[in-house]
Formats: sequence, structure tokens, C-alpha cells
Amino acid sequence: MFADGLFIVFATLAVLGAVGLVLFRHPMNGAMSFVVTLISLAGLYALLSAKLIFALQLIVYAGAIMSLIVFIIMFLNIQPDDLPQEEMKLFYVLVSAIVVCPIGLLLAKIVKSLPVHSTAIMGNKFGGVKEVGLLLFRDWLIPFEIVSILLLVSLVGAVILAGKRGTTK
Amino acid sequence: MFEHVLSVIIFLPILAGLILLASPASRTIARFTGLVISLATLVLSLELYLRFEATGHLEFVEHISWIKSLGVSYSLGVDGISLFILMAGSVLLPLVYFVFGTKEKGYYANLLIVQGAMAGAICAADMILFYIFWEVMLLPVFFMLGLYGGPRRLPATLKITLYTIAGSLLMLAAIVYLGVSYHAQFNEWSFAMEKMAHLNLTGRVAAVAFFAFMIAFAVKIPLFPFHTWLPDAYTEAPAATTFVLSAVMAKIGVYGVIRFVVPVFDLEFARFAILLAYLGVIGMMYCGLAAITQKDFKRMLAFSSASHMGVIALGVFCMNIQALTGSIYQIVAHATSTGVLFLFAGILEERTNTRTIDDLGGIAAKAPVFALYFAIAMLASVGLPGTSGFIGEFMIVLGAIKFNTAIGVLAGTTLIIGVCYMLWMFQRVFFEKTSSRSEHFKELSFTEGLVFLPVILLIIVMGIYPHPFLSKITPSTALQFAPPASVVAQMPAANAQNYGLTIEQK
Amino acid sequence: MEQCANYLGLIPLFPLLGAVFIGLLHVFTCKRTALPEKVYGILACVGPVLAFVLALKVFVALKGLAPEARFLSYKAFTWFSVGELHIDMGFLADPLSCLMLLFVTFIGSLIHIYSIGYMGGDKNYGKFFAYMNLFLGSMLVLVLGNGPVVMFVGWEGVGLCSYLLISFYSEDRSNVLAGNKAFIVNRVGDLGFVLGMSFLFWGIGAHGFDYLSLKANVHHLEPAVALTVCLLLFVGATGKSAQIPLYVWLPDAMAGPTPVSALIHAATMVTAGVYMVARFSFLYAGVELAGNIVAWIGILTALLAAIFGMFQEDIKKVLAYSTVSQLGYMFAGVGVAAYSAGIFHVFTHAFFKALLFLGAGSVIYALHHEQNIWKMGGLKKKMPKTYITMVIGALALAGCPPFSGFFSKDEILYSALATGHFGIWAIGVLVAGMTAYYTFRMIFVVFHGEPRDHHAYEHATDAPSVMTVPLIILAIGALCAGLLNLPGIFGGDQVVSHWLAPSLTEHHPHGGVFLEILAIAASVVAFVIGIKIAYTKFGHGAQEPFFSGFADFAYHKFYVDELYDRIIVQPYKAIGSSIWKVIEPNVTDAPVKGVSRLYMVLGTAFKVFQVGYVRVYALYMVLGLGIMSLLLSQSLN
Amino acid sequence: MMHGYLYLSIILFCLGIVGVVARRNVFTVFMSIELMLNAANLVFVTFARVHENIDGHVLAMMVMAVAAAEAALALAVVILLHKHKSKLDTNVFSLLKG
Repeated sequence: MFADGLFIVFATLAVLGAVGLVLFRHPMNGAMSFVVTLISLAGLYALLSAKLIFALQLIVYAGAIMSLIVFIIMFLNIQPDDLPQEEMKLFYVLVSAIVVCPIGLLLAKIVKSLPVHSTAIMGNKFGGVKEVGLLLFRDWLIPFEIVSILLLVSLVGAVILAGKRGTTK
Repeated sequence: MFEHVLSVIIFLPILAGLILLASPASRTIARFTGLVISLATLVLSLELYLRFEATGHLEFVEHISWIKSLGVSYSLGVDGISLFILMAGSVLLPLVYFVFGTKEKGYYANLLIVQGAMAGAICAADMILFYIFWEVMLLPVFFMLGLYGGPRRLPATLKITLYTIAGSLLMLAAIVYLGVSYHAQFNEWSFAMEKMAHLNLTGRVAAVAFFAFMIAFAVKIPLFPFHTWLPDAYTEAPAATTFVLSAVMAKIGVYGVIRFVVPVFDLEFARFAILLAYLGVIGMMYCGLAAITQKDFKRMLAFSSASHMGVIALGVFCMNIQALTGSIYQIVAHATSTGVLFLFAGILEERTNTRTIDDLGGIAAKAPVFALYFAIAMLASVGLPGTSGFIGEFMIVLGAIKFNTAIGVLAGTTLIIGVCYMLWMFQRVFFEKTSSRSEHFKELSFTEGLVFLPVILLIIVMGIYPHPFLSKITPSTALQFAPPASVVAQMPAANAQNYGLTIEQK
Repeated sequence: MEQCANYLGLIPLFPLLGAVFIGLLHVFTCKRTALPEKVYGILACVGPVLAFVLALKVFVALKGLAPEARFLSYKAFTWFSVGELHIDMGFLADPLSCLMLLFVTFIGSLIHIYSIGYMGGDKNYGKFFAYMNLFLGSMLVLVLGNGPVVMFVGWEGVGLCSYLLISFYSEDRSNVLAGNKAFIVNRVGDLGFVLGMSFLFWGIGAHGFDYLSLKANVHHLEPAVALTVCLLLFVGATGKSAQIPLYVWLPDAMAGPTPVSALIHAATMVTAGVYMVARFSFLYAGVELAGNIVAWIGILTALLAAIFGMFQEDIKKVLAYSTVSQLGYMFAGVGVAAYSAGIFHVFTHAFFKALLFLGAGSVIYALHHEQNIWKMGGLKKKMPKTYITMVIGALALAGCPPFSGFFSKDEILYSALATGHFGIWAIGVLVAGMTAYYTFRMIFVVFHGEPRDHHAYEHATDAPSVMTVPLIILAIGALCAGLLNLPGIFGGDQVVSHWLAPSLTEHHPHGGVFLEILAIAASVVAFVIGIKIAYTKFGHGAQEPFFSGFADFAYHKFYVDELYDRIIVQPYKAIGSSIWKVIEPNVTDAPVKGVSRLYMVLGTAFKVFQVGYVRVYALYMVLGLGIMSLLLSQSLN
Repeated sequence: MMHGYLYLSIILFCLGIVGVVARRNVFTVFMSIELMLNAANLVFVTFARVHENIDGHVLAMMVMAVAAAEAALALAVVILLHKHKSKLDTNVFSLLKG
């Protein structure tokens, strides 16, 4: 029951954070509210016994990626005037919400048809660093290496792109 | 070594062309390379011709499995039908390097590639392979036309490219359809041409596939009303390209009909033959009529070529051995006559800087050898007995009469229509008073005269003594009309020709 | 005998080789120092003379055979063979082709010799003889060919030579146009020939497509097909032999050098049609309707051409129309199934018409290429040899007994009468009178009276002997050739007819002595009347008449050329230009242009959706996903 | 209980789509994409738990790696664009307009 209570809390926080992300005008506010979502998601991972992912979510996502984003936002020193004028924001949000509805409903329908399983917290043998690590380096070695190459490539790309002298008009 | 001669004939020019394109060779070297390679190909083809045994079946077969899961193979072979188209290409193409000596490197390189690709399309015994060569064939033409053509070359290039690609895509769809139905009927993947003949195709889909093939070939031939790319392309293309297009490439369209459509879609073909034959006849008359009022001699020759192709196509549609054999003979005759006429037109254009008929005149007095050669090629193209043009035309008309009297009579009018525009043009270019432009017309040089001589002699020899040539064709054409293939296969080649259609009393 | 058969291939080969040799010699030397004319002259005469000698040998050999087995055949090689179509390049000498062979080579040789003089000084001397040899070779192929297809080779070959020789003076546009006209009109006829051959082949050709096999199988041919074949072949003949409606090219063909007119357009080539009909006598004999059509077209052509001939002012045109007219007679002859009479007329006509043309050539040569008879006159004194020979020719043409033309023409008219074709006979007699009139009109105007152009007259003189000797030989022929086929009524035994009998399928009509005398009397009366009128009008000199009314109409040849131009040539050109100016861009190319336009329109239409904002593209994606989801969620239920 | 996680991931995913489609701020759009990735991750982890198979965790890690790479590149692009146009509005970049 405790777990269910936690789930409801985290879920509510995650949704609220996401709504905030969509609605806040300034990206900084959006980023902060997104961090809320990420952290609550980390909590949910913990509830799902994914210990490693829980940690990674906090360290990599909420820690590294978000700080990168926030850093860039601050780096660009965005003034309110730089922000796009979005007078019809709510209207757009409403319209896109309607458009998205069918997708969500379809997915919901699919989920509804699934059989119920327990998600009770499991013991030590699941989702720890050891288990995931063994799997990762035994069965997933090549995809793992490819992902590392991907990271390298994106690193080089980012350096080249961001380092370009702006040929401003 | 000789068993791979076909591959050598195909890939030697292609490789040489690609290397030339990649290398920084000068135009002299390019021309020399082209000349050597095409002469080497000619020698190999002659050897091939001499060793050809006229069994009626594919000879010099090469077979290597290529894409096993789909049954696609790299298989080559020639029979009496393809041999002559192959020979026409091999014999005629070296001329270009002799006649046009001052073109760009890319010109010669593309010429080599197109030669190889055409040989490939002619020899391919697998439909996928054929399709590949068929498409490769178009590329060099695209470049030669687009880069080295006349002032209005770009629209012409666009038109020919889009037209042919549209046609070939239809063909690709039809090839896939054939492969799939072969798999459905025999539970085995294959795209080999000879196996397709066993297919049992009926229904609307078969008719659609039939027309997909026919349209692809009709564009290439070109059959009326798919000919509208031809006048522009032939006129704007450099002389060698026009020559390649008219002398060999158009023939591959006809060849495709004989090779794919007739054996595979026998029912559909029999059903629509009369329609196609009318298209052939109408095209012949239509283009022949259009030719007479042309002011540009290259354009006139273009229309005349289209007109002749109508007759050649008609021969295929008549479904009897005389007409079919006549068609194949006419293919060679047309390649040697009209093809050479296009080369002569190129020479005329180069030396007088004009393509307008009215600007010329009196060239016969200035250049008797040139006029003599031109006259012989022209007479062959109007089908004068004693030249190669007559044999084919006569057999086509003969076969057409048997097929359908009305079509036969209309086909016969080619005798009149052809002679009208040709004489009219000959009169104004070669006879009459010498005009200012033709005043300084240079006679063919000694080398040029010597180079054209074999072709001119071939025109005459093929008209006077066609039997040796025909005896290589007839076994293959007889097979097309033979009842079950196994019966004929056991017979010696000499007897095969007697197994034509039974004689019908009119 | 076998040996002799082998000569057959050589007969056409000699002139053909001569043509190639002379042609090459000419082509390679004409731009540098031209060879002396003598070289060409001698070379040119070798071929025809050798051919003539061989022809004599063949004749002797044939004569040695029994009449019913009188044929020699020689197969050079298999020409082409596809399925049931099997054609040999073979030659056949039977009495019919042997007769043709003899006079073609004989007259051909004479005209070659004559040309040595006539063409002197021409810069294309070599070319001329190459063409002439080529012509003779083709003509011999035509005559000797053992089947219709081989004949067709010669048939087209002579047509080509005719074209080349008519446009020989090619700098002048009108000459080339005349050549084109001849070739194209001949091609119309050839179309008929080819179609006729094709029908014949699918009828009975599968068992061999040479004359002997065809003759043996002719009874298998269905009557309707036989009629079609006969008529189509006759279309070929009307083209080559200048009959209605395809006669228009022959008068224009006089643009060529005069020996050409003599050899090709009078003596040999134009009679090929008659020869062909006689060759197919086994076919025509079975189809009476076809024969009647041939005869009527022939005699109407004879009449029409005679009318035109009476009003011409060009000496060669007069002769040209007389040729057309005489050809009409020949067709009337073969049409009423009197094949030997028709061929006999071909034979005699070759002598006297060649003679007349060569004579006219001498006159033209003497007057420096003046052809208008109203600028001549009184040449009798200046050119006595030419005058005498030409009068002999004219008498033969007009049908004066005992000249050759009389016998052959009379034979035709008698056959028409005896087979019951009174209409043809009556027109024939009328034409005979007209022939006499226009022939002697020409003779009187040219040779009698006072000279009209004194300058030219002063310089006129008989031609050198290289030209007059052939004239004299031909004159002897014109005088005596008729005696070869002397009809029974004059005590002869029709040597030529009997000689030809094995080759032809004909039944000699037996009309009785009365009809024979009637025919002879009518011909003689017509001749006398014709010559009398000509004498009274032109015998003592006359001025160029002014034509009006019917005469003017006839002088303009009934405006047939203009009519053909209006109803055939102009529409043809109009269709041609409308095709590529109107139909090509607007009709046949329209679908292609339509497709490209369709793509343009569609492209412009879809451009609206390309707003350029990434999020809008994302919206499209979501919309698409949404639609798919809706569809999927429906199918899930 | 499993359904709760899945419904949550659907809601987050749809919110992500709404963010991408409705907003014009580059950062918001970018973070909305991250939101969608996270929604997917949640599904992976949920199913890993349900089936007791930790392959789902590995995949989630992969997604994180991709997200990191994407973040690096995307932010580089954002910097570049900001340098060029000094704007954070996606509507400014409409070179794809036909």
C-alpha cells in the first residue's frame, strides 16, 4: 500500500512537471519543472525495482543532461524579448491536445486489454548493477560499443557545430 | 578462354570507358583508346560470328549464379536473333572514332560504355541482368546528349530520359510480376528468359504486364505514338549518339519484343498483334509523311528512321517466320544504311556548319565519293533490290500480306513514302547548283573513304548474297514458331528452317 | 548445252562489272586529270558487245533443242530461303527471254557505240557510261531472271538507272525533278508488283517461286486471287511501261541525254511491262477479265498519247508520246491474249523507235541542243543520212507496209478483231492514223520546207560515222524486222510467233482470211489518211500554229500533270507539314506534355502544405498517426 | 498496478507531443522530446519488471545514451542558430517552405 501511495505521489508530480514544461513561457521555468518530472520518474524506477536505472536517471538525466540544458539556457542569457511571442499558446495547446487524443486513446485501449501483473518490489537478484552489467557486457556488447561510437560522433559533431564562426548577416 | 567471349565483349568497353572517365587522358589518347578497344571488340565479334553454329538455340552460354535466393543469375548467350544486332553494333561503332576525331574525352568514354551496355542487353539471358544493362545503356546517352548536343539539347535530353525511364519502370514492374508468377507456378525463383516461356499467364494482370513490357519497348523502338522524343533527341544529339541510338539502341527495343513478349505472352501477343501491327504501319506512314517537309536533314533522317522502325516492328508483329526473319535482317540493313546516313549527316554538318537542306546543293559535283556512298546508303534505306534494304522489306511485306491483307498493302506503301523524301532531300543536297556553303565542301579523305568502304560493301553484299546471313538467323526464328521446343532441339540445324508455319492457302 | 547455261549468269555480269569498273574509274579520276574519252568509250562497249555475243550463243543453243524443251536454266546461288520461301538467284533462257535478250543486247550495243559520239565533250562522260552499263546489266537481269523476285531486281535496277540518267544533267533542277518523278511513279507501280508477287506467293509459291514451278502450279490458284495478282502485276506494268494512269513520267523523262531516251525510254526498259505480262501469260490467259482490263487500258493509253503527240513541239516529246502510244498497242496485244503479237511489236518497236530517237539525237546534236521542231526545218539537204534513216523509222512507226511496224501492229489489230474486241480494234485503227499524222508532221516540219533558224541551219551537218553507222544498222532492222514474222496471208510462216510459242500460253485466233484482209486494209487506209493530212498541212513548210480550244487543251496534256499535282502531290505535302507542325506538337506529343503539366499543377497545389515550420510537419505526422490510430482502434474492437 | 505505470507513460508521451507541436520555443520543443523519450523508458522499465527480464533496463540505458548524444548535438545546433538569428523561435527557421 505504501508503494501505491508513493506511485500516486510520483505520478502526480511527473504529470504536473510535464504540464509545467509545456505551459511555462520561459525555458528556465520549463527546465525546472521538467527536472521535477525526471526525479519523480527516477522514483518510479525505484518502485519498479530498477536500481541501476534509478541511479542513472538521477545521475545522467536529472544530473548531467538537465544541467547541460540549464547551463546552455543560462549561457545564452535569454531576455524575455528574445522569447518567441506566443499569443495563441493555449489555443495551440488545446488543438494539439485534441489531435493527440486518438493516439492516446488507442494506446490506452491497448494497455487496457493487457492482463494484470504485479509490480511488487523484488529482491536483490533484479535490476542491480551486477545483473545489468553482466547482461550488458555479455549479450549487448556490440550495441553497447556502437552506442559509444554514437556518443563519440555526436561529441565531435557538437564541437564542430558549436565551434563554427557565425557568419551572421 | 573463348567461352567467356561475351563477357569480354561486354565488359572490355565498359571498363575502358570508366577508366578513361576517371583518368586525366587527353582527347587524342581517349580517341585512340576507343578505337583500339572497339576494334578489339570487332575482332572478337567476328570470331564469334564465325564460330556461331546456328543451332537456333543460345550459344556461347555463360551462367553464374548471382542472387541465389531470387534465382537471379549472370547468364549470357547469343542466338541467331541477337547475334546480328550484336554484330551490327560491333561493326559500326569503330567508324565513329575514325570519322569524328576531335571530340572531348567524355564523348569517347561514354561511347565505349554505351557499346558495352548495349552488348550486355543483347546478350543477357536473364531478365534482371537485361534490365540492368537496359538502364545502363541510357546513362551514356544522357550524358552525351546533355553535354555535347546541339543548342536545344537540354529539353531533348530531359524528354528522352523521362520517356525511357517511365517505360523501363513499367518493364521492371512486369519483370517482377513474371518472377513472382514463376515462383507461384513452379515453386522456384527464376528470372531466366527461357524458363519464362513455360509460364501460363492469363487474365487481366497478364494483359497489363504485357502492355507494361510493350510500352517499354515501344518507347525505345520507337513505335507510334511513343515516338515524340525521337525527332528532338536525334536532331540535337551529336552525330555519334544519333548513330548509336538509331543503329543499335532502337533495335534492342525490337529485340526485346522478340525475346520477352513473343515467347512469354504468347496469348496476349496473338490477341493484340493486329493492333500493334496497325501501330507499326501508322507510325511508318506518319513519320514518312512528316519527313518530307522537314527543312533540317538530320531531322528528316530522324523521321525516316522512325518510319523504318515502324516497318521493322511490324515484321515482328506479323507472327510468321518470313516477316520475323525479314525484321531481323532489316535491323542489320537499317543499321548499316540509316546509321551510316546519320554519320554522313554528321560529316555534312561538320563541314558546312548547317543542317538546313536549302543551304546546301551540288555536293555531288564537289565530292563524288561521298555522294556515291551516300547514294548507296540511301538506296539501301529505300529498299532497292541489290542492297540489303530490299531483302528485309520484301520479306516483311510478304509476311504482312499473309498476316492481314490490309496491313500488308499499307506496309507496301513504305516503298513509295521512303523514296519520296529521300529523293527530295538527295536532290536538294547533292544535285542542283552548288550553293555558297557547299562551295568548299571537302571530299572524304582517303582514310575515311577506306573506313566506310567495308560498310558500303556490306550493304551491297547483303543485298546480293544474303543466304549466308539468313542461314544463321532462320534456325532461331524457326524456333519461335516451332511447336514444342524439345522436338526441334533434336533436329540438325539445317532442317530446322523447314519447320515454319504450315502453308495457308489464301 | 550445260556449258551454255553457265553463260547465262555471265550475260548480265559483263555489263554490271563494266559499270562498277567504269564508275570507280570515273569517281577516282574525275577530280584530277580526266581520262581520255576513248578509254571510257571502249570499256563501255566491251560489256554490251560481249553480252550480245553470249546471247547469240544462247540463241544457237536454244535453237538446237526440241521446241517443247527449249529452255536453259542456270542457278547461280541460293538467294534467300526462309521457311517456305525459297528463292534462287537463277537465270532462265527460253524463247521469250532469248528474243528479248537478243534485241536488248543488240540495240544496247549500238546505242553505246552511238553515245561515244553523242556524249563527246561532256565532263561526266565516264559517269554516263557507268550508268548505261548498269542499266543494261539490270535490264538483262530483268529479262533473264528465273522468277518474279529476280525479275524485280532488274525491274528496280532499271528504274534506278532511269532516275540517274534522267537527272544526269543534275545542275538543272527541272531535270532532277523529272528524275524524281520517274522514280516515284515507278515506285507506285513497284508497289503493285511487290503486292502482286506476295499474293502470288501465298497462293502457289510455296512449291517453288520461279516461272516454271509457277506455271506448273497455276491451276491451284483460286480465280479471285489470280485476278488480284494479275491486276496488281499490271499496276507494276503501268508504272514501268507508262500506261494510264502512271504514264506521266515518261514525257518528262526526255530530260535525259538522247541515247538514254532511245535505249531506256523507248527500246528496252519501258517494254519491260509488256514482257512481264507475256512472261505471266500462263496467269493472264486464265483470267479473261484481267486481260480485258489490260487491253482497254492499253488502247486508251494509245489513244490519249496519240492525241498529246499531235500537238507537241519538242521533237523528243513527240517521240515520247509516240512511245507511250505504241506501248499502249503492245498492252492491247497482250491484253487480248495475243502475247506473241505484243512481244513482236516490242521487238520491232525497239528498232524503229531507237532509230527515231537516235536520229532525233543527231538532229539535236547538229543544232546544238535545240529541241523545238519549230526552230528546225529544211534539214533534208544538210543531213541526208539522218533524213533517210529517220524516214525509214517514221514509216515503220506509222505502219507503212512492208516496214516492220506494219506487220507487228497489224498482228495486234487483227488479234483484237479476231477475238471479238471490236472497240479495241476500232480505236487501234484510229490511233494508227493519228500515229501516221504526228510522225510525218514531225518529219515534214524538221526536214522539209525552209529553215526557220538560219544560224543553226548553217552549221548543221551529219554526225560522225560513230553515230551514223548505228543509225544505218537500226534502219535496216526497222526495214526488215517485220519480215521475220510474216503472216500467212503474205506467204510467211510467222517465225517469231512459232519461236515464242513454247514460252507463252496462247491460242492463235483463227478469224479467217476476210478478217485478216479487213484488218490490213483498215490499217493501210488509216496510214494513208494520216500521212495525207500531215502532208497537206506541213509538207511545204508551215509556221508554228497557235493552239486554241481542244488543241490547247491537248497541248497542255489535258492538264493531267496539274491535276495529279493538285490531288496527290500538294495534299501529300500538306499532310506532311501539318503532321509535324500541327499534329505532332498538339496531338501525339500532347499526352507527354500533359503529363508534365499535370506534375506542375500538382506540385503547385501541394506547395501550400509546405509551410516550412518544423512543428507543422510534426503536426502532419501526428495527424497521420492519429488517423491510423482511429482506424486501428476501430479494428481492435 | 502495472496499468498505472503504462497510463502514466501514455500521458507523458502525449504531453511531449503537445509540447513539440504547440510550442515555438526551441528549448521547450527540445525538452518535450526528452519527455517522450522518458515516457518510453518508463514503458521499458515497467515491462522489464513485469516479465522479470532486465533486457528492458539495458534498452533504457541505451535510450539515455542516445538522449545524451542528442542533447549534445541539439544544444550545439541551438547555439549555432542563436548565433545566426539571435532568436529562439522555431518559426524563424522556415527554409523548407516550398
